[in-house]
Amino acid sequence: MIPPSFEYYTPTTVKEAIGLLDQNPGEAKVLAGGMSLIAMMKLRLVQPGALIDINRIPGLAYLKEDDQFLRLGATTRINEVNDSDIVRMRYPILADAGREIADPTVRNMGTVGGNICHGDPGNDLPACMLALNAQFQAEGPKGSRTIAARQFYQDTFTTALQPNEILTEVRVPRQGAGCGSAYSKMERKVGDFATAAVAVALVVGKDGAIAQAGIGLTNVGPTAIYAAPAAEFLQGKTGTDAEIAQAAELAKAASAPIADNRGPVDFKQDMVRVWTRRTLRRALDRAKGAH
Amino acid sequence: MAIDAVEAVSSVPSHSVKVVHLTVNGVPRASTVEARLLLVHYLREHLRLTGTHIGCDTSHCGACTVLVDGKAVKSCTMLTVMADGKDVRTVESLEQGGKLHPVQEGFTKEHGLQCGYCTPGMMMATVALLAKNPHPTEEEIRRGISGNLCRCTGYVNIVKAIQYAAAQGTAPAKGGA
Amino acid sequence: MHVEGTFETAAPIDRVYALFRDPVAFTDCLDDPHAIHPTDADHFEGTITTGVAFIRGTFRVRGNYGPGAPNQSLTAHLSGTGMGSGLDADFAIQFAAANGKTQVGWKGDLTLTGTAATLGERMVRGTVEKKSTALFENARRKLEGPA
Amino acid sequence: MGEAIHGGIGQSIQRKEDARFIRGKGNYIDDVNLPGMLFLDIARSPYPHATIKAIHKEKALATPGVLAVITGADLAAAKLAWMPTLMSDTQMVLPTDTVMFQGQEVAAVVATDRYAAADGAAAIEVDYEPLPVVVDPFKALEPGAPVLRPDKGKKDNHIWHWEVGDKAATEKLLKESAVVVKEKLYIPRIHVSSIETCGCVAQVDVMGKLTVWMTTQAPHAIRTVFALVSGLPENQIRIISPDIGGGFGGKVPVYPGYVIAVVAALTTGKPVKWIEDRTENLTSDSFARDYHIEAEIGATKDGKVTALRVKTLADHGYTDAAANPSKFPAGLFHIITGSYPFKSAFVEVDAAYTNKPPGGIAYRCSFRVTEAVFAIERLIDNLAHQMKIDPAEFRLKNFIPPEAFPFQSALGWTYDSGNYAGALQKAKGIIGYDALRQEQAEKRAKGELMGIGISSFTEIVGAGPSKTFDILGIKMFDSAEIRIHPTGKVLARFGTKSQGQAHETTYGQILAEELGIPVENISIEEGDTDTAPYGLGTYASRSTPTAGAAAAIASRKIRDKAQKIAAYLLEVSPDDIEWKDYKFQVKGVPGKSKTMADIAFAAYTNHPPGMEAGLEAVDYYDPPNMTFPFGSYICVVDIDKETGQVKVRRFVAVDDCGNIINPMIVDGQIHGGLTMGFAPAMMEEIQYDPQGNIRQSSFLEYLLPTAVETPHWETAKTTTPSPHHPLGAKGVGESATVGAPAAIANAVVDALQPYGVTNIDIPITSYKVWQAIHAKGGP
Repeated sequence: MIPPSFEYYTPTTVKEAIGLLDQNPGEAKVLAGGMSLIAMMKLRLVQPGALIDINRIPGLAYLKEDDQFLRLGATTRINEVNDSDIVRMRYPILADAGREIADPTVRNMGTVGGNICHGDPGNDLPACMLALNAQFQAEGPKGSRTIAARQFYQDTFTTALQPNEILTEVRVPRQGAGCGSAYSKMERKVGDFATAAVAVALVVGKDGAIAQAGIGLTNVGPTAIYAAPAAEFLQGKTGTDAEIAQAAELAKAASAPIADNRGPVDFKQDMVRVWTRRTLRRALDRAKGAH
Repeated sequence: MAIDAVEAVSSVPSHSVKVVHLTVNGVPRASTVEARLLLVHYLREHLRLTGTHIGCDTSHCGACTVLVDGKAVKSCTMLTVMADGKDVRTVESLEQGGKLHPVQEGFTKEHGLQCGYCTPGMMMATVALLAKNPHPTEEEIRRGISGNLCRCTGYVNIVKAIQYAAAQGTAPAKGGA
Repeated sequence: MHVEGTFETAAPIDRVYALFRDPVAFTDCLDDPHAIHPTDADHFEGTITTGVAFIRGTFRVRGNYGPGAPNQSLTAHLSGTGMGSGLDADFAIQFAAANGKTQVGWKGDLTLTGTAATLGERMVRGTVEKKSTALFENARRKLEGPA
Repeated sequence: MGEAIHGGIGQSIQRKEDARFIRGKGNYIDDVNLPGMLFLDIARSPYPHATIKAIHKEKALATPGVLAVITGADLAAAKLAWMPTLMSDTQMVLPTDTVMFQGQEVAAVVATDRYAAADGAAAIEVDYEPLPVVVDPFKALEPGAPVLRPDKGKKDNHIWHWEVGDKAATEKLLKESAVVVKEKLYIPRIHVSSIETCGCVAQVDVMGKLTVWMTTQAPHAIRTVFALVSGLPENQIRIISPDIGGGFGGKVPVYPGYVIAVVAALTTGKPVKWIEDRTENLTSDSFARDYHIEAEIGATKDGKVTALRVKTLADHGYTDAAANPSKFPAGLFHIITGSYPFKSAFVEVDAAYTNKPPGGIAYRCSFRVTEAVFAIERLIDNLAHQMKIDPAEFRLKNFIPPEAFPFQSALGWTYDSGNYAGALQKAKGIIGYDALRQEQAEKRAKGELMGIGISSFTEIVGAGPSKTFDILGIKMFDSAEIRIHPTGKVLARFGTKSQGQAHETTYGQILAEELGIPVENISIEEGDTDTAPYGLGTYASRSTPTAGAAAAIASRKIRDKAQKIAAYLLEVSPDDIEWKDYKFQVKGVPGKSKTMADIAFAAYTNHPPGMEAGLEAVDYYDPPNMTFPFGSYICVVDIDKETGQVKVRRFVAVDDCGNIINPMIVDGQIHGGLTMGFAPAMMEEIQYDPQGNIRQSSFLEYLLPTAVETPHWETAKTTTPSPHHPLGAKGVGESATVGAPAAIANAVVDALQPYGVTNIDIPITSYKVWQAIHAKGGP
């Protein structure tokens, strides 16, 4: 399997990269880890006229936490997220997801930005970002703007990012006391796209009531799905079995899977229900442990 | 037999050819390559380092696993130009001065290979795994090599081979040996 | 994959029929880049570049008009290959005049084979609906616009 | 007996071949690199069934680096557009007018390198007229179905009907049986997916000699087929099978790409390489299984099996290219009476054409034995469940007893030896069967799903005796040629071809044992038709039963001559010499002896007057019977009721493959075989949608198990030698692949007994289990 020819550019600044995107409208693709893009090019499903390799831009690979956010640079490798003590301690949802993305070798190349911008409903980080209510920093010819994760995913392989924009930073609201998050992925084997996967981020008050809830779903719709009704339902609830079961039903209702080799629609919807229930319980236990 | 044939013409657009400088198994290399040239083809066909294999073409099987700056990557899904300026290690670098790498020893002593086709990639993934986690549990080993498919061994003896290497202690992955 | 829809336009039925019976005018309603030319009264060919977001390729297409009755109905078949895939579509369009307006009802059946079908399954379905709906919406706008 | 010879039979010595593999110095097909070598790539059909209106080469020929385009029309001019299959059917090399399956070769592009060739193949433009597609073999046989092979003068899609056994007696016995269980089982189409795909390098030298390096498990048979198809003299054809990155049967057939590459080499005068990519491998190479089985067995009221009846529909794709022995269109499917003394049995198989690629047996299985074992072992479990008898107890009650061997099966096989109860009792002991049943009862009371499954299989390998086994008329013997050099070092060559089975090691161990020469002094060669003796190759677990036997017999021929030389050197009569402790000794005078090395030297320097010099022998071994390895496997599964996810908790495999040459290597073969039994039971399947699109065209969808999904195998042995094999060995490569699926499926069905489930077709996906549970009201 051989990719078609393309022009290859290695900008050293974000500005230069944006310029190159501007000069090749409709032709250019940003190359980060390349784990999805290069495979699709080898299958000749994607034939970009130009690849803009952003791996040579200094300062795009980082993971740091300030009092507001966990900040992830676009070219931060998935394994760097998995290996971070900050993530393991306060953002377990990202460690859960990171361990389930592709396989350990692919995760050495795969990037946070790529996983988020590719727009494949099977990518695992988008649902986490929806649950965590993350923000994405985008740079374009007219400067920079912030896009809420919950406004980012428009359709399969289609995001709010303009063709001449580059995602530079992912901002996850700082998780602290009372925060509990988890990601569960049902897959046929290591490296598969999810049959169904559920991301949950909760903030539980000292009174034991859920102050904030976020629920994201992977690969059960044209994009990653934010299950708003389920999340809103949980506001103020303490997370009894009945409440969690109810939220799981609402998440199921929010899913819109298609039948494929992983199973038919009714099965996938039921898996959304089951895994939402289980993941909510895990997140709730973690939140209680975080007080 | 009469078949339609022509003289080969050859022309490539300017920005689709690049000069790369990288170190392969300790040897500095400078090469002019097509931007689309996959790292695995650069190693196998330009440098004739044929120990690195191609199995699935889509980054699922790991037969093409090599180390780039000490990290295991699938060279069938990486462009040679992406490795510009980096240190690449292949299976050919494991044996040093006639001494087998503990991972090579483990694979033969524990019968961790049969047809041998996945073995170089499997061993390079193992070198990276042990560099990160020198004393993995069986569960950690099985997860650690889950990016590499073997069709012959059923993995039982590969796990033993890796445990053997871990018991010997291995050099840091960066050196590859 | 089956798609269908209806629309109403103030344009007179003969003009509506004429638009869909003209392969160039009809395919000009596609949002995707294309170059279609007639080869005789009923047949046409050319290229259409289409896909899902950045997953796109150019298809070599050949088409022809099938049985139909002027200002009442027409059928068209389109078949092409590209991206290691095959694309076959059959359209059936009904026209009816009602209180000075023209009712248009359309049905399409699309079959994908090859790479697009085997690898693209997770992506293709929604797109086909969007594109065909857009095709006829563009036709409606064109008819409402200046003749 | 004194001290064992180093590397003799029964020793777990390390493998010779590892020395190159662990250094990345194997020589696989894509490593073959010749000066001026060109590369060939193939354009393939997106349509499963279509008429080719036109093939436009212009853009391909204009692609930088492209030298030539080859189409079916070009081949037809040389009468090479079609080739015969091993089952006397015909297969397209390149189509002249019609494509029959998605992914079929349509045109080939020859270029200066593989990148240019790929661009050229992508630039080939073809005008197709789609034709109606036949995907379902049952629909294929309905009246009015589109006829796929009018070129063969066919009026329907029925290929052949085959039957064996006593129909009337079987029906009578089933009627009289107190209990009869019946089940429909689909053994899905799967793909062997060796990690190395197929490929070749074809070269024609100035003398007009054709050399083809290719991924083949049967180089000699391939040479003969090439000679017959191309008309080239066989002495002008040399097939070299280099190191092979896994075969498992997928590298037995002749694929169109090989033939096209040869044509390209002949026409360009340059060496031409063709290497498949994974999608080409999955969509066009030989498949396995695809058997729709309807089976029923009966038993008396006290639980003794009576009769077996099986009706099967085989989906062969667009041509019958199964690599079976010629006289066995359904392979050895009639081993289906398994480990049980059925009084009567009747089996019939019908084969149908569909718009799919050809094949049939290429998945580590000796000719349809997996289908047979799966069917009988699944039904035995269902019968036990229905009669409320523990499945282990039911088997022990019914097994063919050890004293009954050699045993004549109801369908005509003569089983050589067996101790079925011994293997099952050992497996029960290792896994703690009774305690597990206890745990299961407790779990069931709590509503938890745990299952225990057994498979007590009987294999049939070592094809085969010349009276019944041939391929295209060539008898299925195999061969060994041994030369001992003056210094006592050995070069031996074989007609088989290792693909990971370590022939260089195990054949060496047989020779070490038989010749009394340490294994490090023995070199083994295979795979070059110019040097190795003719043989049918390595598949169907036949190497040890055939070539292994040839190694022993040829060694003994050498010993006979050596004994005479020893007598001459020791100045006694040959009758006074005995072969003892790996030496020729004068009977009763242990001090007076000669080693094989002494004799080898004498054979070239001081051989007896009247005797010809040298010390070598050849044997073409024609096995008197098949060998019948067996075993008992027990699998324990836990099931997540809500998600349908199945976890194999434990799997114990007790195998009996007769005497063992290298225990370490045999265990490795069993581990691999078990994994290739687990894979189709739980994960792998090739499916086609109603439009004829393949649904698994890459490893993203065709699911090979990783180390994470694969269970931790537990293995053990019993030893029941084959009475007719010179070493008492039986062969082992495929036993585990054949035996494992039923154990896993039985465990799942056992777990689902509370839901009254009698069958879940493999692969057992979470969805199928979820569905079975929900069909009965949910968890």
